[in-house]
Parts: sequence; structure tokens; C-alpha cells
Amino acid sequence: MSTDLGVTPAPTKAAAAATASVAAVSPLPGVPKPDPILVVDNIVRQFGGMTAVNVPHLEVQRGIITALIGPNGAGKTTFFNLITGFDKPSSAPRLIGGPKSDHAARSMFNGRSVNNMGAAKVAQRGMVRTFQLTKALSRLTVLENMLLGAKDQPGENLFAAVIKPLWAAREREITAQAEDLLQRFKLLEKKNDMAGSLSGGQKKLLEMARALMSEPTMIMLDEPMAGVNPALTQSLLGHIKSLRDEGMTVLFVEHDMHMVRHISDWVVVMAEGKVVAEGPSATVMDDQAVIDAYLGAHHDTDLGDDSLLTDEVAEELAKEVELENRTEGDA
Amino acid sequence: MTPFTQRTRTAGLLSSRRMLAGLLLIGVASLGLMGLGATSASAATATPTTKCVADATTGCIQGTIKQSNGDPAVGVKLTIAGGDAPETLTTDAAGKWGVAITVAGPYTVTLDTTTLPSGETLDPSVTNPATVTGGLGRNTGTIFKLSGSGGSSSGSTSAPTTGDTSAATGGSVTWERFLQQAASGIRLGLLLALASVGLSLIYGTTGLSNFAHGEQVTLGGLLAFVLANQLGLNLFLAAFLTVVVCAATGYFQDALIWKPLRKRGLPNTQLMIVTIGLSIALQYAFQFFIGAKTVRIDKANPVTVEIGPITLSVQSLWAMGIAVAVIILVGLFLLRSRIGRATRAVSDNPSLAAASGIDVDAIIRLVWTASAGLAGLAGVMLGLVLNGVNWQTGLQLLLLMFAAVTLGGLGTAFGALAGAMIIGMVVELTNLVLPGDFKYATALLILILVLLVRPQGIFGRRERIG
Amino acid sequence: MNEFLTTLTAIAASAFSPSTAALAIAAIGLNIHFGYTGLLNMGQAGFMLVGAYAFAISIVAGIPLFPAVLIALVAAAVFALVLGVPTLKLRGDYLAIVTISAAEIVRMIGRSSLLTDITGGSNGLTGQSYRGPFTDLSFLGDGQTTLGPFTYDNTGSNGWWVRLVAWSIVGILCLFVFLLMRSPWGRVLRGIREDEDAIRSLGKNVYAYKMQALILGGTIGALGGIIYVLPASVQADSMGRSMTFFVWTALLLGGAATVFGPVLGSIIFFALRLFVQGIAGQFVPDSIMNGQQAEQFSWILIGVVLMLVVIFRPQGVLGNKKELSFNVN
Amino acid sequence: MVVPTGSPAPVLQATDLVAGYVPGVNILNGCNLDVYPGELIGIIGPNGAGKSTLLKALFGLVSVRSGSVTLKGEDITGFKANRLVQAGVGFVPQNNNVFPSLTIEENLQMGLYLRPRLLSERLDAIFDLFPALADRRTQRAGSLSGGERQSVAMARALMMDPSVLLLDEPSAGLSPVRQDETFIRTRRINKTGVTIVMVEQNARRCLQICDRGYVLDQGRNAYTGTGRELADDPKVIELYLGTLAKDVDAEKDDKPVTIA
Amino acid sequence: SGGGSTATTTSAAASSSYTDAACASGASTDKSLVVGSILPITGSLAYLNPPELAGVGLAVSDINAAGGVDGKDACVLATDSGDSTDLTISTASAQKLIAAKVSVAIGAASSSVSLNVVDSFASAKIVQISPANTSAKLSGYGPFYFRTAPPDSVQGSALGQLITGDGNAKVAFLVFNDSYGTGLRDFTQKSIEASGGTVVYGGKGNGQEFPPGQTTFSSEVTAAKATTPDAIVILAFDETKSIIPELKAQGVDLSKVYLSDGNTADYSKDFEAGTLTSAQGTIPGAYPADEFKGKLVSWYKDTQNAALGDFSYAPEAYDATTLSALAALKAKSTVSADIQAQLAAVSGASGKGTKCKSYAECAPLVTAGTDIQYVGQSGVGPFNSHNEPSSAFIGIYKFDKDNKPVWQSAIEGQTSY
Ligand SMILES: Nc1ncnc2c1ncn2[C@@H]1O[C@H](COP(=O)(O)OP(=O)(O)OP(=O)(O)O)[C@@H](O)[C@H]1O
Ligand SMILES: Nc1ncnc2c1ncn2[C@@H]1O[C@H](COP(=O)(O)OP(=O)(O)OP(=O)(O)O)[C@@H](O)[C@H]1O
Ligand SMILES: [Mg+2]
Ligand SMILES: [Mg+2]
Repeated sequence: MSTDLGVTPAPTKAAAAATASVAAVSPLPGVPKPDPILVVDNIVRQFGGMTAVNVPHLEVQRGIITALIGPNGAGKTTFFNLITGFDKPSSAPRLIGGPKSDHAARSMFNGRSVNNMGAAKVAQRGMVRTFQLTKALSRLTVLENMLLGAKDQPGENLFAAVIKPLWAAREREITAQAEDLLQRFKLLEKKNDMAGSLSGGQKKLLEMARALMSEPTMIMLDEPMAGVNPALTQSLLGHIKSLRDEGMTVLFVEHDMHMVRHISDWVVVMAEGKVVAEGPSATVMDDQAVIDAYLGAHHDTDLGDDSLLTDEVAEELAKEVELENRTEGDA
Repeated sequence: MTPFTQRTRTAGLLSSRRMLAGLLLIGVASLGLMGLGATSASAATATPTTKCVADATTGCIQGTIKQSNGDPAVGVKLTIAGGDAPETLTTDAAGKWGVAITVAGPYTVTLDTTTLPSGETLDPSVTNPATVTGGLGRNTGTIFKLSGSGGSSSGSTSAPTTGDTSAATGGSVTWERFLQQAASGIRLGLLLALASVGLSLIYGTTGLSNFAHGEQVTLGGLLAFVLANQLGLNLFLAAFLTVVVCAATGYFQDALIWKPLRKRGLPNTQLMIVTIGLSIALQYAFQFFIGAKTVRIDKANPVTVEIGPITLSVQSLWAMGIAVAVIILVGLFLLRSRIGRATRAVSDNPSLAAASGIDVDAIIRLVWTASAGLAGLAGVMLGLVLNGVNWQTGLQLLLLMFAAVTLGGLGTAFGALAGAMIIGMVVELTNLVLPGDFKYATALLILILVLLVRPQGIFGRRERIG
Repeated sequence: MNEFLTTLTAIAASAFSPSTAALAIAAIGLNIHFGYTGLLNMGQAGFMLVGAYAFAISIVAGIPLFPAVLIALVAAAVFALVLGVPTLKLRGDYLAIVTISAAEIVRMIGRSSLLTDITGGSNGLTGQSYRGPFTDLSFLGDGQTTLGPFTYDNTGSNGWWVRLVAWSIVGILCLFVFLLMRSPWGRVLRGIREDEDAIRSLGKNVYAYKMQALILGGTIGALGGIIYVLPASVQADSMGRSMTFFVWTALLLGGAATVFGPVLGSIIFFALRLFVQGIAGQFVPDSIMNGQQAEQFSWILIGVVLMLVVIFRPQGVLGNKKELSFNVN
Repeated sequence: MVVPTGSPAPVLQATDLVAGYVPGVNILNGCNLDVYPGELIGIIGPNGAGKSTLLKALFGLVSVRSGSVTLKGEDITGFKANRLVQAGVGFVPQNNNVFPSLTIEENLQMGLYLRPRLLSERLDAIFDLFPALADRRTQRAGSLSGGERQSVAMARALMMDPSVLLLDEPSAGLSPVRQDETFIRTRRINKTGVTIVMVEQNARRCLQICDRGYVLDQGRNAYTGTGRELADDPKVIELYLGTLAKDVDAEKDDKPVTIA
Repeated sequence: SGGGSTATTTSAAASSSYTDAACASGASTDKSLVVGSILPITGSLAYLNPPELAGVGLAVSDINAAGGVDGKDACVLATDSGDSTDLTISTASAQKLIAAKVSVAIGAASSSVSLNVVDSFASAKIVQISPANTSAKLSGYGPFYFRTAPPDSVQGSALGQLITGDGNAKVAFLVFNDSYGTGLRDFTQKSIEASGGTVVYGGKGNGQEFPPGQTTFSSEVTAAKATTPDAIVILAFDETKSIIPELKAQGVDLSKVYLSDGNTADYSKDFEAGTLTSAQGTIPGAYPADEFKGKLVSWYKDTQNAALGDFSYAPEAYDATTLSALAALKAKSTVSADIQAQLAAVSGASGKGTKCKSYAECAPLVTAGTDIQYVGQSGVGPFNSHNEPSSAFIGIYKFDKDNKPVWQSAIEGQTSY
């Protein structure tokens, strides 16, 4: 176990390659990447008068771990919804009265357009996501939850379903795969329990494991580790890294800076719906603007310090939060 | 006691008393009027001079001739030939003519057009002379329709063709008819809204589709029948007592059934089946105690007022007024008051509501009580306005109530109002354009169509994903 | 005692009567809808009615038996399709209202006097007019057979033949549902029941699955409708809201999302009704209630007993209590 | 600051608590908790350890099968939640912690349900603390982002001005600044005399600010001690805290990444 | 067995007390006449049960008072037919009657329900006699299905003639959309049109009937009124109570309203005095049956301990029961199939039988082997080849100031198809 937790393992060859692949990219918002797996243009989403997301151009590099960070309400989840087909951009092309074609929302995944595509189709293309507020399938067992994630199941066809031999082999295969993942996510003992009976953090874990079952080309995790025990988080990060090393692209939203720093090859910062910065994690996280707007002055401080309890500090914090608000605010 | 002191005293009374007095006055006045009408009507049909009674050996050939304005045409001469012997008759004061025959067979009836009242002519559609087949033990007749204008009695040969030529919608569509039906629509809509508010509230707070809600409405109507008609209580008092008793049934229902079940965590689908069971039990309880017949809360005929081309009964107007007032009060209560907000909070998230210091059970108890009370009130008014209640009145309206609630967006009071108005109007106006048979079907179709455009109902809101 | 035996016999007779089988079949269909997929279909009687009408009208029009059954199933499938295309995107409760409304519309159109020539209007279609081809198929021959206390015609309108066919269909359907629901296809349906969005995020075409379930359950419902009218007649009103409620009650009594639940539930539903009536008829003395009151009273009891059964066994006879606890989030 | 045991009576105390959801399955297996007046208690532990269940049991939302909960010496086992709120206990659940169809302002009003007269005054105070919410007071909570919801949930609890506050992962989903702010605010509130019990997965932060910590595992107390003690205990670190933060910090200090 | 009275005794009968003749279990084994009834004890037509049950019960009581069938007392096995919304009730009841091997099944009230059970009875060779079905679908349905209700053609033509005879040229129908309403409407319309009248609302094929369970009638009334009819005909059951006040509220002259057997009833308890004055209606029956009604009321009071206020289809039910007893007597068997063979004969199908009016009067004739024609309470003639009355008397009633129908005259009509 301690090997898993101990000192940061030496970067693997694949990891180094991943880092290197974006090393030459200049850290500017919307910058083109050498080998983008996802390219989106003109993604705008308005709620009433408020613009929640406004991303003119963004590329996600293939085979690396990209973190999407930003203050609360920056539009990260909405952005996820938009590119995975769970929500429709306000700028989506429409039959009548839509935006001009060069202003219309466009997204390319893995070289093919996924514009206006339903969520299920997007997922079939290999872009699989998890939800910030977990969606466990309560009255199914944990194992069944997992099996649902798997692709290419002949038994999911109504006509083949009645005849077990047609799908039994694949079923055995994915069951083994599922048990493997559950083991890793510390859920194996729970495999025959109803998913509804899991704790908050366990549901998060299950959701992530379930998404991995489909062996996606790109996985999009919305705050995967919020509420997950730190010790477990650490071991899971290792797993995510190894997935990257096997070629999977990872895009995740996270507020835990240690984690972002630890595993991400590239960081995209969003605020008030826009991409305000991107670059390698260290660069971005040492950027004073990002620190001011997002990380705050105390993110490295021990909060147990009584000196932090003065009114001045409180005010300072309030100011920081307000700064974040302003960035995020209604402009 | 001087008139002056009397006046001060009345001013101190509840306004409802005054309304009551007013209503009584109108009632008495109209009773008098109606009495007059009745006597004149019976006078018009008094004592025909020729009366034929068909039996085994006699048949009757008979008819009544009326002027185009509906008055009897007196003194018109007719000749009846065939069978025994030709006979000439004159219509009596009621416009009636008739002859007894003892031989079955064809007879010819000829009307002497010269004896028609001045200004009246035979309608062109009438064949004169007319042939009828007389039979023993039956009445046979033919109609000589008169028209007031100078239409010629010449030409027409064939008997009138079947039925009315107007479209399936029946009758002519006039503005008056439209307005009258629209008024009925508004009335039905308002009462439906009142009946559905409770349904909506219960759904809103607990997520339960209460299939026994219709029976709560019926209960209101039947209780009012027992109190007002059977026990002879004053109508307002009866209505008031009914609402109180109905509210109490809501209270005890929650205490005895729903609260314990909530505690045991029964899912809503299961609870829905429980309400179906309750609905069955209540339906048969009504049959058991009251019987299966339609009963009338108020035996008196409706007293009407005319507003332009619209005729509505005073009770309808009262009912509509009360419904509007109550719905607005309930709606505002939900939106503005603290308890109202708590109600919505409970519906959103009961355990968090409890964690906010809300006594969830008390709120739900209140909702059940209010819903049952409102349903009872609606039952009373529906019973009055629809002129009767029986054990399945509420049951028959339940689907419309659900439709109204859904159309407006599940769980909102004003939504129920809007939805009910639409449903009420559609139901009452359908027969202007479609066969009246389909009036409920049309309302349901409209519901489906609206949901296609606005899947969350008119006032409902979409949920956020993720 | 004798009376009691009579009641018991009557209960047993109703337990395997064709209408029980018909209800069971409809409930099996509803089980696919609600039990497994979570579709709140409150219009199962509408599917039955569509099936019954299509079947009877086809036969009256001279179409042979099996094509007529096929037409009925296709009609139900089309009804499901028409209903599903717009409504499967609606939230559950709205779907309930739309389906109950659609079923009522079918009923009202069916009994409309405008269609008297086709549907028989409010009179409906007589059993004689369409039963022939079905009874002709019987290999049981004429005459009566007695099994235990039950004597029925071998073929007849309501004899052993229709019972045999009806219960065979029930058996086949149970097997079919069992095979389907242990498969990954069934798993997807159950997943949809829990959270559509989650399933969508896993790359399954939720809409297509829901449609498949709706059509499958609907055609099974139509089959139930056919069985229901075979020994009787097609009456629009008889497949209205109360029928839907009965199907639901049967399903939940037996246990939703279980293979035999719907069948057991239907049997229990009818048996319970007769049992309560028998008991009430026996123990309520005439001096207190006359025949009519006693009958009504027994129905009050039936309502109450139904409530009690659901209250004390909410998961149904075969259901899994554990599953209930996560119903509310 | 650790309140010496034995001096004043515990304000909130759980003794040998056994509780669970499904009949026959106990999630808490004899859990003990003593909270003294003015203390800030942190509870950490692996996922599924029963931390949320413990809070829910304290708050009467889970049926307690044996053992007892006392508040200020009074046995409150099995009390309805609204009575506890009346007694001054506030609670922020882990999930579903807002009323989605109510607006932000209404959500906050619900926090002060029992004392509506203080409303406008408290509302102003809270909106001062959470200016972001003030701008959006009419937005429905259901449409808020995860972090925004979390703020609303916290604000709602603060509206009640409780004397004992139970927080279930208040920092989850918050941006780093807001996390810091939340922790510091929690401490400040604690210093005003409010007794706080908080469950956290941001364990390091939690142990930094709390007076005493409990580590829960499988429904039992695994470790207890002051925040510092626990944070430095190698066993606790290995099993529950992990070394990620330390590693990353070390990594950052050791070899600052330069852009080529 | 009741110490009842025979039809020949006068209204003193009302004072003697009746007892219920419910069948003991296993009654079928001792070869006594078991009269099964399948009537709407519950459901939406339940208000029709008391008079129909009273008809059956009184008939059995009278039969037993006259010595029973072959010296054995007849008895009643009452079952529920429910309504058409839940046909499983009638299915179960039919099975119960079949299992009990009843001599005859009296019922059902609703044509839909009859259609549901008719095949079951037929295949069990049990005679079913409906006192109330008028649906054309059931006309001549099979050898085991009979009815004593006057066919629509007879009443329809009488009603149509009554309407046109009063000079009403334009007629509006408010019709309940079930087989009763539409069937009667069709024949009434035919008769009206034959006399040169027109139907301006609610006619055949317009889809203006109202379905069962409808609770609001305002738009129908408005629409009917808009066609300015000379007369309005209401063909419905209990709904009439809601329709009449609506007509009144919309200012329709109620003396121009015509009703039929389904709703020509005593409305003195339902409407204000004078409401229906001069409105008219038809009820099958040769003469005003006040004495008969008195007996029904007291039978119901004595055995069911409740008041009987309604008499719809009571005479028909009485006649159905009496006819089957006479047929049993003639067949010297209480087996249903044997009764079936003699029903037409005792109803006077030969046309040469001696007329007799009650079981007490007819039974000795039958025993003596005389050909009879039973002329009962409902005024219907012998069964024709369709097993329904070949003719019927239709009484014409006019409402008085107290909203009670008063007998005016009766006319006899032949069934036509
Ligand atoms: N359906 C909606 N209606 C109105 N506003 C919405 C809706 N959905 C999202 N928003 C608003 O859009 C903004 C972006 O929300 P989003 O959930 O994308 O934020 P986020 O970056 O994921 O934040 P967090 O880190 O807190 O999860 C928020 O201010 C939110 O209030
Ligand atoms: N509603 C429920 N029904 C049945 N079992 C449940 C339920 N909620 C939680 N459990 C079980 O209780 C155990 C403890 O859950 P709890 O939510 O208390 O964990 P936790 O310590 O808060 O974990 P986390 O840090 O992940 O939130 C879990 O293993 C879970 O299986
Ligand atoms: Mg988010
Ligand atoms: Mg937890």
C-alpha cells in the first residue's frame, strides 16, 4: 500500500511524453494544440439575461490530463453539459433565427462533428462524463451499475436479449473487468448492495468507476474527488494517471489544488463563463491573477493559526471572495 | 325598536348574513314569478274539445296546429278521408284536432288553407293533403307546419328529409350561444380549479397523486345534501358545516393513514394504490349511506340573472365569486405567507425542511386539511351549480382535475387555476365545432398537445441537469 | 360450511378464469412499463381496448384469426408509437396524465355514436361476432368436462379452451419476461427507471429503449385485451380507468419488477374480492343490511382490505422490501 | 484549545450509538461522541464509515437502535428534527442541502423559519457574509452550480444563529478561496461560542482548525485526539489523510517547473 | 315463504307482510324454482336495482303465495351485475348463477352487461330474461336470451306520436349515449320524421349524445336551445335530475319536455313544485299500476327494510319472473333448458291462449293443460321469434304540479324491425 502512497512515483515514459506534447504550446486562452481531441467553437449558453458560458474557442490535447478549474459558478458544469449533449448552446444553429454559421456553436470530437448531438450518441463516440451531483442507479446493485457502463454488449439488443448464449461470454468479460475496477475503488465488498445504500463519497466513486467501464476515449470528470477520502483519492489518482498512460484523454473539473497540481498536464481556467487562462499546471497556478482570483492568499497557510481569526483577515478573505465574485459576476 | 337602531344592528352583523338575506329575497321574488309562469302555461293547454283515446279497437288520428309564433291555430278546418267515412274537423282552442278510427289503414288528411289564421300559410315543406297510416291502439298524426311569411303553399312534394341539415355541431353557432357556453366554461373552469387546488397541493407537498380526491369532492356535495336538503339547514350554514366536516376528514385521514405510512417510508406509487383503495371504499360508502341516485342539495329551481345574452343562475355567480376569491387567497397564501413557503419547502425536500425547524408533519397535516376542505367546498358548489350530486360526481371529474393540474404545471395553485380554466372552456365550447360526445376527449387532447409544446406544464419549470 | 365451500370454489374458479388471465397479461405488460422501466403508464386499459377493438373488428371484417391477432398487436404497437414519440421525453408524472388521457380518448372515440358501424358504439361488439375463428381452433371438441368442482364446456364461449389458451399465454409471457429481464437489455431498462440521465451519459439511447419497452408492454396489454373479450364482448367502458387501476393494483399486489408478481397479483386481486364478498355476505345478518347494502358494504371492505394489503406489504407478495427504501431520494 | 474533559458537562453527547437504515444492518456500531460547550469537533474517516449517518442520528433523521443522544443533559434520542432546531441545533446535510424550487432568498428565510421576526436583520447580515448570493436572491436554488448551492446551504444554517451546529462536508465543491473562507468563518463562529461538529473529507484543513477530532471507521471510533495529534499521527496519515498534499507541496518547493 | 297476497286481492295487500325468499345454499338440488338475478346492486346503475329487485322479489312472493311451482316454493338468488366499467363483476356473478344451476337468470339492466354474460348463460343452457335491455344488438341474440322490456320500436313510436301530436315540428333530443338512449332515440326520431316533424338537435349520426358519467349539461342545453326546438326530449336515466334544472336555468319552457320510461318518475322530492307541470312521458304498461306499486313498496319495505321510490322496470322484472315460473310449471321441470322451451308458449305466442293476469290466475290453467297468454304488469304481448315482446302497451303520463307523473292513456303498439 505504501508504495502506492509514498513518494510520487517517477514520471513514466508516457507521462513524460504527455507533458512534452504540450510543452511547446504557449499558455494563452484558446491556443491551438498540436493534437487536439476536442475542438469547440462559439459555445455560448445564456440563462435569462445571464451568460453562463461563453467560450469562443478551446482545444483539448489528446492523451493528456487536462484540469478545468475556476471559481464557483464559473460555468464549468454547464460547459460539460454543453459539450456532452446534455444541454444545448444558445448559439446552436437553428432552422430559423439561429446565429450566422461562423458564429454558430461547433464541436469536433476525435475528428468528427458532435454538433447538436444527443448525450447518448456523444457518449457512444467515446466522450463519457460523470456528474457533479451523483447519479447512482439506486435500485440496481453496485455491480449492475458497473455493467451498465460497458460498451458493445450484444445483450442490450432486445432481440438478442432473450437468448443468453449470445451475450453470456461478453457478460463474463465485463463482470471481470467490473470487479477489477471495484477492487481498485474499494467497492468490491459492496458489489451486491443496492447502489442507493452507498454513502455520498462511495456514490462518487461508483460513478467514476462506471464511466471507466466503457473504456472511453476521453473521460470527463466533474469534481470526481469532492467528498472522497484523501487517502483513497491518492490511490485513485495513480489509476487515472495509468489510464492516461494507456492513451486515454482526461478532462476534469476540480477544486482540490493539490490534486490538480499532482496529476494535470495542462490546466484551463474559467471565470464568468470564459476561458481566462490556460497552460501547464505549474505556470497557471503560480500566475498571480489566478492566485488572486481563485486560490486566495491562504491556500498554503495553516488555517489553525489563531492569527487568522482577526477581523482584518476576515475582511481580506471577504475581499478575495468578492474579487472572485466580480470575475464571476454579471458584468 | 326604531328603524335607526335596527340599521345600526345590521351593520354590525357579518356581511354573509346580508348576502344571505339578499339571496333569499331574490329567491322569493323569483318563486312568485315562476308561479305566474306556471299557471299561464297550464292555461294554454287546457281542455281540448276533441279527445281521442286509443285502445284495442280504436286508433286516433290527431295533431296540433300551431301558428308560426307558437300560438295554437284555432278554428282551422281539416277533412279526414279513408277508413269509415270522411269527417271534417276544426281545431280547438289548443289548436288540437283528432278523430277516432276503428279501421286501420291509410287516411288522407286535407287542411283547408283558407281557414288558416290571417297572415299564416302552410309551410312549403308540408304535403297537403297528407297521407297517414292509421292503426288501432295507436296514435297517428301529421304535422301541418305554418309559416308566418307569405310563402306559397304550392310546390313541395316530398316529405321533409331526415334530420337537420346543420353540421354535426348541432344547431346554429351564434354569438349568444358562444357567449353563453363561454360563460358556462368559465364557471366550470373556476369550480374545477377550486376542486383541483387541493389535488395540486397534495401532489405538490407530498408527491402523491391522490385518486381519492374525487371522493372528497363528492363528500362535500353529499354532506351538503344531507345538511341542507335532508335536515333543512340554511344553505350557507350547510355549506359552512360541510367545509368544516370535510376539512376534518382531511385532518383525520392524514392522522390515521398518511402520516403513519409516510413514517414507514412507503413510496408514492404504493400510496397511490392506497388512494385507489380508499376511493373504492368511499364510493361504496356513499352508495351505502346515500344510495346511487342523484340528489339535489337545493330543491329550488335556479334563480337566474341575465347579463347581456348570458343567463346564469345566482348560485353560479356566487359559486364563481367564491371560487375566485378562495383560489386567489390560497395562491397568495402559498406565495407570500411563511406557512405557504414552508409548504413549498416541504415539497422540495422534507428532511431539509425538518432540519430548518419546520414541523413537516404539521405542514402536511395542514395541507391535507385544507385540501379536503377546499374539495368539500368545491363539492357543495358543484352540486349546486350542476344541479345534483351522486356517488360518482367527483370520480367523473377527477380526470379533468388531474388534467387541469398537469396543464398548469404540477404542484402550483395558480397553475391549477390556469389549467382548470382552459379545461373548463374547452369542455363547454367543444360542441361548437365538434360532436358534443367528444367534449371530455377534446379537453384531454388539448392537454396532450400543450404538454408537447411545454413538457413542464404552463407554469412548471425545467430542472437543471448535473 | 356448505356456503363457505361454495365461496371457496367460486374463488378458485375465478382464480383461473380467463379474465384473471387477461388481467395478468395486462399486468405483465405494465410490469415491463412500470416495474422495469419506470414508465408511469396509467393507460394500460387503453392498450387493451385498442387490441380488443382491432382484433374484433378485423375478424368481423373477415380476416382470419392469426392475422387478426397480428393486426391487434400492430395496432397496439402503433398506439404506443404515437403515444411514445412525443411523451417519452416528458417527466414521469406527466407521462401518467398523458397516457390516462390517451386511453380515455380511445374509449370515448370507441363508444362514440358516430362510429357505431365500426365499433358498435356504446353497444360494443358482441362476442358472437368475432369469437368463431377462435373456438373453431379448439381441439377439445364439444361437450363438457368436469375437473374437481369445475364444470365447463370444452370449447364454448367461456370454457376450457379459452382457459387453456389464456393461461398458456400467461406462462409463455412469464418465461419471456424472465429471459428478457435477466439480460443486459433488462438491465438497461432498470437503469432507466432509476436515472435516465445517468444511462444517457453511458451512451445508451434511452429514448429507443423506452420506446421498445412501451411498445412491448403495450402489445402485451393488447394481448390481454383480446383474452379479456374472447369469452365476453367488446365494451369500451369495460376497459376504462377502473381497468387500469385494477391492472396497477394487481401489479403492485404481486410485486412490481418481479416475474410472477403480476400473475400472482391478478389472482390475489380477484380472489380477495370474492373472499371479502363471501365473508361479508355470510356474516352480515339480513336484519342489519339488505342484500344491496350488504353488497355495497362488502365493496367498502374490499377497498379497505386493498389498502391494508398495500400498507402491510408495500413491496407486494413477491417484491423485495429492500428496494423500497431507496425510492425516495 | 482543548476543553479539559470533566469540567463542564458535555453539551452534546452520544453514547454507544447503534443506528442504521435497513432493518438488520447497523451502520453505527456503538459510536461515542462528547462535545463540550464551545468546542469545534472534526470528524473524518473513509467513505462509508458512517460519518453522515452519525450526524443524521444526532439530528434525529436516522432511527437510533440503541444508545442515546443527549443535548445539554436532556435525552433527545428520537426527537423530531424540528424540535432540535427549536433547541438551537443547526444542521447542513451532505447532499440535497437546498430547496431547489425556492429562490435563494426563500431558502434563507427557511433558515429562520422559527423566528421570522428577526428576518430582515439576519438576512442583511448573511447577505453581507455572502455578497454573491445577494445579487441573485431571486434565482431558484435548483439552478445554482454545485458550489453556489453549498454556499446557500451554509448561509441557511447560519440564518438560524444556532448554538450547536452540525456540518456535513461544508467545503465540498467550493473553490479554494471559499474553502479557506469557510474554514476560517467556521472558526470565527466557533469563537463566538457556537459549538460545532463538522464532518470533512478535506481532512487536513479540518484537523488544522478543530479542537478535537474523531476518526470514524466502520461505524466505530477509530482514533480520537486533538486536531494536531491526529494530523501528525502516522497511522492516521496513512489510512485516512494520505500524503498527497504534502507530496505536492514538497514537489513544488523542490523543483519549480519552468516553462521551456 | 311469504304470506303474501295474490294479484286478485286488493290494496289490502300493502298491509300484509312479506318475507325474503332468498335461496338457501344447495337450493338447486331439491328441484325448486331458483330465480337467479343479475342486477346492478352496485355501480353507476345501482339506482335501478331496488325496483327491479322488488319486481323479482314480489313475483316470487306471489308465486309462493299461490302455492309455488309444483308445490315447491321458489326462491331468489340475487347477484350483482355491477356496471359496464367493471365487467368482471358480472362475469363472476354469471359464473355463480351457472354454478348454482339456476332455473332462470333475470337481468341484466344494462345492455353492455347483458352482452358480457349472454354467451356464458347460453353455453350453460340457462335462460336469461332481461327486464330492461332494449338494445337492437340483443334482438334475437340466441335461443336462451329473452327480454320483457318493450322494444324500442313500440315506445319510440308512441313517444314520437305523442310529440308530434302536440304539434311539435322541431324536436331536440338530449340523449344518453348508451344503447338505451340511442336505441329509443332512433325509433322516436323515425316516428317524428314520419309525421313530418324534424329533429334539430341530438339526432342520429350527429354525435350529440352525452356519454355516461358526464356531469355538466350546460353546453348541451345551450346548443339544443339554440336550435329553437318546439319540444325537447330527454332520453336518459338519473341524469335527468341535473338536466331539468339546467333547462330551467336557461329559460326553456319545461311543459314542452318529453321523457321516457327511463326517467318518467316521481320528482316531487327533487324539484320545486310546478317545475315540470304539463311535461309528458311514456312508461310501458297497460294501466296505471298504483296497486302494483303499493305492493312493490311494501315488499321492499318488509324484506329489504328500505323505502322504494322508483319503479323503473319493476313490472318487466315481475313479468319475467312470473313467466319463467309459468313456463316451469308447464314444463314440469325447473331445469332452465326445459323452461326455455315453454316460455314462448306461456307468453301466449300461439295467439289463442286464455288471457290471465297473474301467477295465481294462470297457474291452475297451466296445470289443467290450458293454453294461456300471460298478460302481466308491463303490458307486453307474447314473445315473438326474437324472444322479445311482439307488442306492448305504452302508457302516457303527464306531470302534475307536484312533479308527479299522472297516467293519461295507454296505447298499444306492435314491435317492428
Ligand atoms: N438552469 C439554470 N438557470 C439559471 N442559471 C443557471 C442554470 N444553470 C446554471 N446556471 C448558472 O450558471 C452559472 C454556471 O453554473 P455551473 O454549474 O456551470 O458552474 P460551475 O463552474 O460548475 O460551478 P461549481 O464549481 O460551483 O460547480 C452559475 O452561476 C449558475 O447559477
Ligand atoms: N439510505 C441508506 N440506506 C441504506 N444504507 C445506507 C444509506 N445511506 C448510507 N448507507 C450505508 O451506510 C454506510 C455509511 O454511510 P454514510 O453516509 O454515513 O457514510 P459517510 O461516512 O458519510 O461517507 P462519505 O464520506 O462517503 O460521505 C454506507 O456504507 C452505506 O452503505
Ligand atoms: Mg459545477
Ligand atoms: Mg457522508
